[in-house]
Formats: sequence, structure tokens, C-alpha cells
Amino acid sequence: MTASMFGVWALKAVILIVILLTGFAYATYYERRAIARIQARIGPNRAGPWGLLQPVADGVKLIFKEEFIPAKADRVLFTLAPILVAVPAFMLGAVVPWGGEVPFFGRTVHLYLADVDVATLYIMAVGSLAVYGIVLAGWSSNNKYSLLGGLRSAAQMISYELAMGLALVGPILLAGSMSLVKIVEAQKSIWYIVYQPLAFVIFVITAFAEINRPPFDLPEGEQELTGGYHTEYGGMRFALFYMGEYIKVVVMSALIAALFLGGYNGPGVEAFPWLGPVYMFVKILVLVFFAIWTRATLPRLRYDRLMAFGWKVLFPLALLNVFLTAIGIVVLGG
Amino acid sequence: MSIDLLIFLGLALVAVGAALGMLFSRNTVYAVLFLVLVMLVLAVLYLILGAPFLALAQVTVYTGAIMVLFLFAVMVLGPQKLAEGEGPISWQRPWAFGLTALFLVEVVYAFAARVGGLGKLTCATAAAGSPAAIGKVLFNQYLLPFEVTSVLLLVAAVGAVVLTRE
Amino acid sequence: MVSTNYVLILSATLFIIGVAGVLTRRNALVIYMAVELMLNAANLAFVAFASAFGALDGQIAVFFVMTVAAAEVAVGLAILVTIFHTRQSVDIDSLHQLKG
Amino acid sequence: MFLSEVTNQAGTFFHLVPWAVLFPVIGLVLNMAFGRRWGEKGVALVAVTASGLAFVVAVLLWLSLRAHPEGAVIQVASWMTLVQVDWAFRVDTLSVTMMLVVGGVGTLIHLYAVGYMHYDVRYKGDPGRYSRFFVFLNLFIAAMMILVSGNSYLMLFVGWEGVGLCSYLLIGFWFEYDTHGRPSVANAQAGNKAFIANRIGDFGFMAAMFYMFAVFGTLNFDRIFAEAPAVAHSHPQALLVITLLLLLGVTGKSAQIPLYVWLPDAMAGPTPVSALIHAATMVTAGVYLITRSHVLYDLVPAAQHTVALVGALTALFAATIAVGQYDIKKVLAYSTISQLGFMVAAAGVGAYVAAMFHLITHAFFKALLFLAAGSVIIAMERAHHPLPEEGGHDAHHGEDPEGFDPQDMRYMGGLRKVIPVTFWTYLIAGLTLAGIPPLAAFFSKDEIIAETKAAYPLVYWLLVAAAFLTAFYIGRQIFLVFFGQPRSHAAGHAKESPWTMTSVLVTLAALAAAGGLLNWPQPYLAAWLGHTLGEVEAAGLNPVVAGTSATIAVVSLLLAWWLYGRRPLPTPETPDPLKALLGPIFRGMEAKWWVDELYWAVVINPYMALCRLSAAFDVWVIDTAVNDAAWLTDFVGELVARWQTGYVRNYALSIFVGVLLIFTYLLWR
Repeated sequence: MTASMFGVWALKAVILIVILLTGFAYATYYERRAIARIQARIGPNRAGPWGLLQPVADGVKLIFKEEFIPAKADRVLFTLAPILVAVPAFMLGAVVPWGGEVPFFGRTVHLYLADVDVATLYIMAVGSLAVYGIVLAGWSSNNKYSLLGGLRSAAQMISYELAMGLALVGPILLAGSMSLVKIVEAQKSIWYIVYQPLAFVIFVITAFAEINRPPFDLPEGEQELTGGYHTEYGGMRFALFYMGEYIKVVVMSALIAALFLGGYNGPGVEAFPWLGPVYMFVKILVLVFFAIWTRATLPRLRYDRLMAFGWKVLFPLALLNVFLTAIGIVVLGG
Repeated sequence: MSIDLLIFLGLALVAVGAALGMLFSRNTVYAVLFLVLVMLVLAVLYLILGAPFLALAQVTVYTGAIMVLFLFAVMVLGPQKLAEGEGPISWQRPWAFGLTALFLVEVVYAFAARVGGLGKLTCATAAAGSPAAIGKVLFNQYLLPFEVTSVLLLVAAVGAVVLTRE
Repeated sequence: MVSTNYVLILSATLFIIGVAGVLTRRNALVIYMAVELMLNAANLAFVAFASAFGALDGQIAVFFVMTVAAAEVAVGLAILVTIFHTRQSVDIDSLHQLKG
Repeated sequence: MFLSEVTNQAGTFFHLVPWAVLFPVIGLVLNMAFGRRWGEKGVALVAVTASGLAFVVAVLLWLSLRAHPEGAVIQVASWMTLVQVDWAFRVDTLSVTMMLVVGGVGTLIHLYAVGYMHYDVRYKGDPGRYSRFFVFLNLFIAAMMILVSGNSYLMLFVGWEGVGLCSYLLIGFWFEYDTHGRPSVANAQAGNKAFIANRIGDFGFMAAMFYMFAVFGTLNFDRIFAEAPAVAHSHPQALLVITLLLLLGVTGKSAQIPLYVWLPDAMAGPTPVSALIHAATMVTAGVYLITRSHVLYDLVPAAQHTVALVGALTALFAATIAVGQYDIKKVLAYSTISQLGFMVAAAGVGAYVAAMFHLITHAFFKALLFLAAGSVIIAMERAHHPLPEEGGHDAHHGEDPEGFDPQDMRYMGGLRKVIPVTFWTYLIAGLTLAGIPPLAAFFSKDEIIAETKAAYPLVYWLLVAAAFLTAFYIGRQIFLVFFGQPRSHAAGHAKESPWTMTSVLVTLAALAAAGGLLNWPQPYLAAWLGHTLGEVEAAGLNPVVAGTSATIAVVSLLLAWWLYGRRPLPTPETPDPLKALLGPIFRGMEAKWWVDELYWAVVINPYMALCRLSAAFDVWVIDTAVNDAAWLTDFVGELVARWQTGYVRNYALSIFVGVLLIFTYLLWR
């Protein structure tokens, strides 16, 4: 543990945060433009060329907006909740391998913050923490719609986390490691989506549920719960919820890419390591578009159907997948 | 005083403080959150003690599942604020605190002065607490308990469903 | 690293706080949480011993404790919910019918 | 089924022996399941067929044995491997002889009972009990077959207990009445008496088996008999104890002194039961046991002497009592005891062939006597109050005097004219019993007496006296029942029994008359049993003894005629002419020598007193202690219960205090 290591880590962390914040900002822009196209509209196009400065304008607006806290709210938790939503989103980014080893001013640099031995478990752990923010936001607002949103979130997360964890087991078994870096390295020749189509589908669905994206956005549910857990929020606190959601969209896309779509692997990466992040960026772009596309296409699920789907369809399927994968590995000798 | 000890003392202070917070908080939601904090600190301690797998399992299972369940229950049942100590056996409270304090003193005395032999903790190697190592022990040496535990979980799940059925 | 005894003292302290919680609180949910705290304290001791002796068995024990705790919470909370449905209270002192 | 199919490679039927047990079992199961639905005819058909098939099996075995006299052991299944007891059947000349007797006489009595029970169940007012009787009867045949065909003492004991159970069930068949048909527990008590007396004997048998197992390590006949000589050499006392304990069992089952008291009371059962179980077959099990164990007895002369003495004393003692009885069946009961005494005495002196010979002839003529007596009783009953279907009505009690008893000989007389078939068969049986040549018992009894004369003079004289009394009491009975004038309305209007009963009587009469041919003039039986019993010398007919005993019988019968036939009793109230002649001795005979009263005074009353003492002890000491303990527990519980406040947290505190104390102690140490 040397000082220079700390320096490298700190630098990497700062760069990661900046990238993620930028990603969050332009993910919102991306979504608004894409949905507008799908709905035969134009979308934001006034601020800057093609409306590219729109996220900045939005940010400025939210920063200067007046903050208020409902009279009977629990002030401490009301303030804490948005932070609890945003922070885990950033934390997830730490284990994603954005690229391989690249030369950088004469020294070799790994394009990830940490290669943790238990990275996938880390994803589960950190991902599960985010629910606290939502539940507490719902409870501390002292508003029954908010509370319902928070409760829905808790129930939804518990039901989908199991299937998600089991979907992760497939790639883990194939790669023989829980480290994301090793999993990506193992996909040099063939992407795991080929071996694990079922796990891929399950993971994508549960990832949407995990970040409360449509069609699983029941905790927010404007029409039912008037905004759900963030009904009472405005200004920067509201922006934090937003930030958490969109960073998670980006990070989850990155995770899906790393777990099933070969991560930074692609033609020519061995020769030109800097191609890795580019491939990664393209894949993330496609996956984020998929998320937007889904939102524009599918209606929201009914709450009881959502639970039933999680417990009675996804969970058994994920179990079956683990079972088949294990058998396949034993029979085919890995 | 080494930096290790400093870090440990800091974590210990947070853990004990959070535990006391749980003990004395009137609001059940805060009690839950304090306990979550204790568990997170313990997870960090596990990491330091060379058990990364356990640390993350701790976060996933305890904070991610069990405590969320608690929070859920608290919110479903309503965070009832009970008047503590005014109950029908109010005499128990001073006794409980006195005796637990006595116990604490005895335990600290025992560990500080009487039990000397354990020595310093070995700094864990990376492989010791890895998933692979744990998996090997768990599925060879402790296979039967593992299976029994799985049955226990199944029974518990069935029991919970049956109990809460309308 | 620090002496094992320090970790054990921390473990014992947390455990005793848990005991105090069981003995003094009336809210059944909090009592449950105090029990969880005790289990966690025991887990800490297990991990400390595993580290001290360089053996994995302590960690395995923690693994099992976690599983049992999960099962216990599932059933325990179900019982609590059922009790709450009948009595509209989570005050454990209101359940004292079984006495001599 | 063709014979070729049921015989095995050696051309024998030996492997059929389990069917001797299975046929009656099938019969009883069928009757248990469907008896009530099939009615009397169906029940009778099934039961008689079952018994008859068992007899057929015995006949087939006999045919096979003629060619292969060495016999065979047929193993069916292993039973207790630890003590090496198998469920195995033993086919040899001895067991097949017994099976023939049991199957043959048993089937005849089944046939007889078909008619007899028809009336009996109606007189007692419970026709539904008809099928139950035949279930018991078949069960008895099965148990008796097990007894005689078992290959070990344990198997024998199974049958031994089985027949004991059947005996109990059948004595108490009318358990809610007494022998006169009045509501009472007398019959049930008679059953209990038989059961308890037999338990004492069984105790001896079981103790003998335990001791045998300890000494020989097995209960198998062949192995015990093979090792017996060696044991007799090394542990003579062991064999003595075993044989005497077996003798205790014999006295129970075969009604010898001192356990004979149950047999007269066993007459409470229906008459076919008395004939089959308490005369012809079951009670001879003791004789069979001694004969089967002849190897052991031959090695212990002291035990043999005891056996002979017990048998002879019983023979004489029971004969004296028989002289003083008025109940037609009681006379026959004591006669049975007496005749069993003859057999036991013969076995005691080593004359096993003579014992078996008398066993067979006795089975014929005593069964006949009982059945004929039953015929007499039924005839009296029917005349006394006819069934509605025979033109009578229920409340009719005829013109008979108060105290009328259809079994009491004083109310009979002159019956030879109204029931001639019964009379003639009864006469043949009676003369056989008396030992008049050339009827069967003349040969068998004389063989016994002749054998004892050489072996044991005391026994010889006792048996001669008993033979004298035998002829006398049977003569007395015949004169009282069949001669003179009817002494009651019923006796004058009796009707002959139906053919199902009389045909059996005639068949048995033929057997009783011709049974002597078994061993005379050729010692066929001796040669036959010799295959099993080893070489036995055939005594043949001793002209001196035969002449003497025939003379004794004739003189005795003449004496009976002089007393009862010359001047028949005019009324039921007339005192017995023998009373004037013998005085107090006759009183003793009449009162059965007060043996029952003696047992009450010496054994039962002290025992009851002990029971009352125990009961008092139980109430005053044990109950008080228990109640006080309960009160103490209750009191302490009340005190401690205050600890249980119902508050979970209190309990937790208690636990915590305990933990604290233990921890403190550990620190302190």
C-alpha cells in the first residue's frame, strides 16, 4: 500500500465519477431525444447545437430551485434518502472493467478501479443497498403515496434480487471466477450470451426491475402514486434520485455488456488496447437505447403480476438455468 | 499506537455507538438504520480480518435482505412508539442495565487481563477467505450441514407463508 | 494487526448491548433486532478466531449463522405480523397470558 | 388333484402334514367370516368338511408311513432362529396315531354336534351362537394337530396352550348360565377354574422347557433325545427335575392328582365338548407328552415311579368319587379322570404301547359314553319342554317335579324302551369300560394291569381296585338310567335323537367293540409304535390277569345289578341303596372327598386374604404416599409458578442471571 497506488486510485476514482456524471447527464438527453423520435416528436433542440446543452440547462435550473421539506417529514432521513440512492450507483461503477490494460504515458494502466475477487457478489451487495434510499424517502416524506412507493420498492427488490443473483451464477460458473475482469477475459472468443441466453434475458429483466425502469417503475408510478417515493422532493434532492437512476442505467448496461456481451473485447483489441473502451462505449450505447426503447414501448405491470412474475417465472427459470449450466459443465468438461 | 489499531478503534467506536443508538432510539426506523450501520461496520471488519466473501455476504444477506425485511415490517406495522419503561414490569429495566453492565465489566476484565494467549491477528492472505477456498471447505467438509440448512430454509419459507396467510 | 482480544472485546460489547436490548425494550421488532445484533456479535468472534487460527471453519460457521438468521427472521416476522393482526400491537408485554 | 401330484419324489404324502392344521384353520376362518350368513347347514358343512379333510390328511400320512415307517420332519418356516426353533412338523407313527384319533373322533363328534347343538342353542335361546361353537371346535382340531405333530417342545407347547384356550372357551360357551340353564356365572367360573388349574400345570411345563434349554441348548425333540443319555450320566438331577416338572404339566392337562379338580367342572361345556376335549383328545395330551418324552423318563426311574404312583392313585381316587355321583356327566367325568390315571400309570411303568392302546380305545368308548349321555340329556330336555317346532310352547315345563334336572340320573329310569339306539350303544360302551371281553378296553386295560403287575406291585393293586370300582359305577349308571320305571314325566316321554347323532353313536359303538383288534391277536399297534418308541416287548394277553380282571368286572357288574337292577329306585327321592351299605364312606364319595373344600380352605382362602391385605396396603400406604407426593408437587408448583410471570423479558432476565452466575464462577475459580 504505497502512496503512489493511492494516487493512482484517487485519480481513477475522480475520472470515473466525472465520466459517470457526464454519462448521467447525456443519458437523460439521449432518452429524451430517442423517445421523442419514437413518439414522432423532435425533443429538446434549443439549448446549444441539437440541444446538446440541455442537460446543463436542466442542472442549472435544479440547483437554483428552492428546497423545501414537508412539515411533518423526518428531516434527517428526508435529507439522507437521496444520497443513499445516488451513492451506491457510483459504487457499482468501481468494479466494471471499462477496458483492458492500456499504455498511458509510458506505463501500463488498468482501466478499472478495482479487480475484486468477489465482484459479482459486490454488485449484489451494493445493488441491494440502494433500496434503503427509496424506502426511507417514501417513509420520511410522511405521505401515504410515498410510503406505498417505498414499500413497493422493497418488496420488488427482494423478489427480483434472487433471480438476478442466480442469473449471475451462469457466467460465474463458466468463467470459474467471481471477478468481472476474469469473466470478461474468458469471453475473448465467444460471448456468454451464446452459452447463457436464458441468464441474459433474466438478468436484463431483473436489472430493469432493480433500477425501477419501466415497465417495472411501480415505486414511482405517476398515474397511481403521483410520483411515488419522490413526490415530495424537488430541486437538487430530486436531481439526486434522477442521478441515481440514470447512473444505474449506464452502469447496469456496462455490467450486462461485461457479463454477457464480451465487455471490452472486440476485433483488434489485442493490437490496439485503446479500442477496448470504445467497444465498451458502443455496447453501452446500444443497451441504453434498448432500455429507452423498452420504456417507450411497454406499459407498466400490475403490482401483483410483477410479484408473481418474479417469484413464479423468473426465479424457477433462473434455478433451472443454474442447474443446466452445472450439468453442462460437468458433462462437457467445462 | 499503530494505524491499524487506530482504524480498528474508529470502526469499533462507530459499531458500539450505532448499537447503543439502536438500543436507545425510540423510533423503530432509526433502530433499524442503526443496526444496518452496525452490520456495515462489521462487514468492513470482516474485510480487514481477511474474509472478503463473508463481508459481501454479510452486506447482501443482512443489510440487503434481512434488514430490508425488518424495515418492511416496521412500515407495514406502523412505527409504533411505545412508552418504554412504563410497562407492567418497569422494575426489570434498572436490573437489566445493572446486570448487563456488570457482565460487560467482567467480560472486558476477562479478555483484557485473564485471557492472554491469542496474540496478534495474522494479516489474511488474499486466498484465505476467497470464494473458492470457502466453497471447497463448505462443499466437502460441511456438505451435510449445508444440505440441512437448505431444508431449514425451505421449511422456514413454507412456515412464513402459512403463518401470514389470511 | 490488532490483538485478537480487542476484536473479542468489541464482539462481547456488541453482544451485551444486544442482551440489554432484549431485556429492556418492549417493542417486539426491536427485540428481534437485538437478537440479530447478538448473532452478529457472535459472527464477529467467529471471524476473529478464523483469522487468529488461520482456519476457515470459523467463516463457515458464520455462513451457517447467517442462513439460520435468515430463516429465523422470516418465521419470526411472520409470527409478529400475525400477532399484530390480532392484537394491533407489537408490545411484547401485552403477551403475558401464559403464566402460573 | 391326482395322487401323483400331491406325493413327492419318494412317493409319500409327508409334506401334506401342514394341511392337517390348515384345513381346520381355513374352516374356522370361513365360519368366522360368513357363518352368520350361511346358516346352520352351511356352518355345519364347512366345519365337518374341514375336520374331515384333516382326518383324510392323517389317513394319507398313515398310508405313507406304512411304506416309510421312519417318518419325516417337514419344515415350514423358521420361527425363532436364536433358540433354533423352526415351525416344523414331525411325521412318525406316534404323531400320526394321535392325528388319526384326533381327526377321526373329532370328525365324528363334529357330526354329532351338528344335531346336538341344533337343540342346545335353541334351549338356551341364542341360535346365533351355533357358528361360534364350530369355530371353536375347528380351532381346537387345529391346535390339537399342532400339539401332536410339533417337532419341538415349543411347538408342542403352542398346541398345548391352544387346546387349553379352546377348552376354556368351550367350557364357558354358555358363560352367562349355569349347567341348569339358569342365569349365573357358574359356567364362566368353571372355565376359569380349568384355565387356572391348567396354568399351574403350564408353569411346570414352561419351567421344564427353560431348564431343558439351559441344559440341552435346544428344544428340538431329536437333539434332546440324542443328548439325553449323556446328560443323564453327567447331570442325573437335571433330568429328574425336568421330568418331574413335565409331570406337573401332565397333571394339569390330563387331570391327575392334585390338579384334576377342573375336569368335573368342565362338564359345564356342551356335551360334544365333553366328549371331544375332556374325554377323547385334549386330556390325553399329558399321556402323549410322557410317551413322546419316553427317552427322558426311561433314564430316570424315580420319575417313572412317581408318574406311575400318581396315575394309579388318581385312577382309584377318581373311581371312588364316580361311585357316589348322580349327575350322568359327572360320573363320566370322574371315570375319565380314573381312566387317564390308568394311562398315566402305564406310561409310568414304561408300558407306552399299553398307554397308547388304552388311549385309543378310551377315545372310542368314552367319546361314545359322553355322546350317548348327551343323547340321553337331549332326549330328556326335549320331553321336558318341547321346542315350538315340535308342538311344544316355551313356558311349558311338563309335569315334572320341582328340582328336575335332565342330567340327574335319579330322574331317569326305564329309558331303554324309549331311546333304544342310545341304550344299546351306551350298553356297549359301558361294558367296554367295565372290561368285559372281547370289547376293546378289556384288551387295553388288561395289558396295562399285566404290565404293572410285573413292574410295580403297589400300582398293580391300586389299578385292580380301580378296575373293580369302574365296573361297578358304570353298572350303577346303566341300571339307574335305562332300567326300572321312569322316575319323571320326561323320562317316560323321551324321544330318540335324530340320525346325525345316532349314526355317530353306532359308528363309535362299532369302534369301541372292535378296537381291541388293534393289538390282539396280533400286536399290530406295538409293532407300529415300535418304529417311534424303539423296540418294545409286546406283553400279549396274560391269561391269568385277563381271567382275573374279567372275573372282577363280572362280579362287580353283578354287584351293581344286585344293588340297583334287582330293585330299581321307585322315586327320585329314594336314598341310594349304597348309602345304607357304606354309610359315611358313601358320604365322602358323594361329596368328592371334600377336595374342593380343602383347596378352598388351604389355598384359595389364604390367597384371597393375602389379596385383601395387599389391597389394604395399596389403599393405605401406597395411595397415601402417591397422593401426598402429588400434593407436595402441587404445593411446590404453586410456589414456583409465581416465577412464571408470562413476560418473556422476565424469562430472558432469568436466563441472563444464570449466564452471569456461571461466568462469574468461571472467573472466580
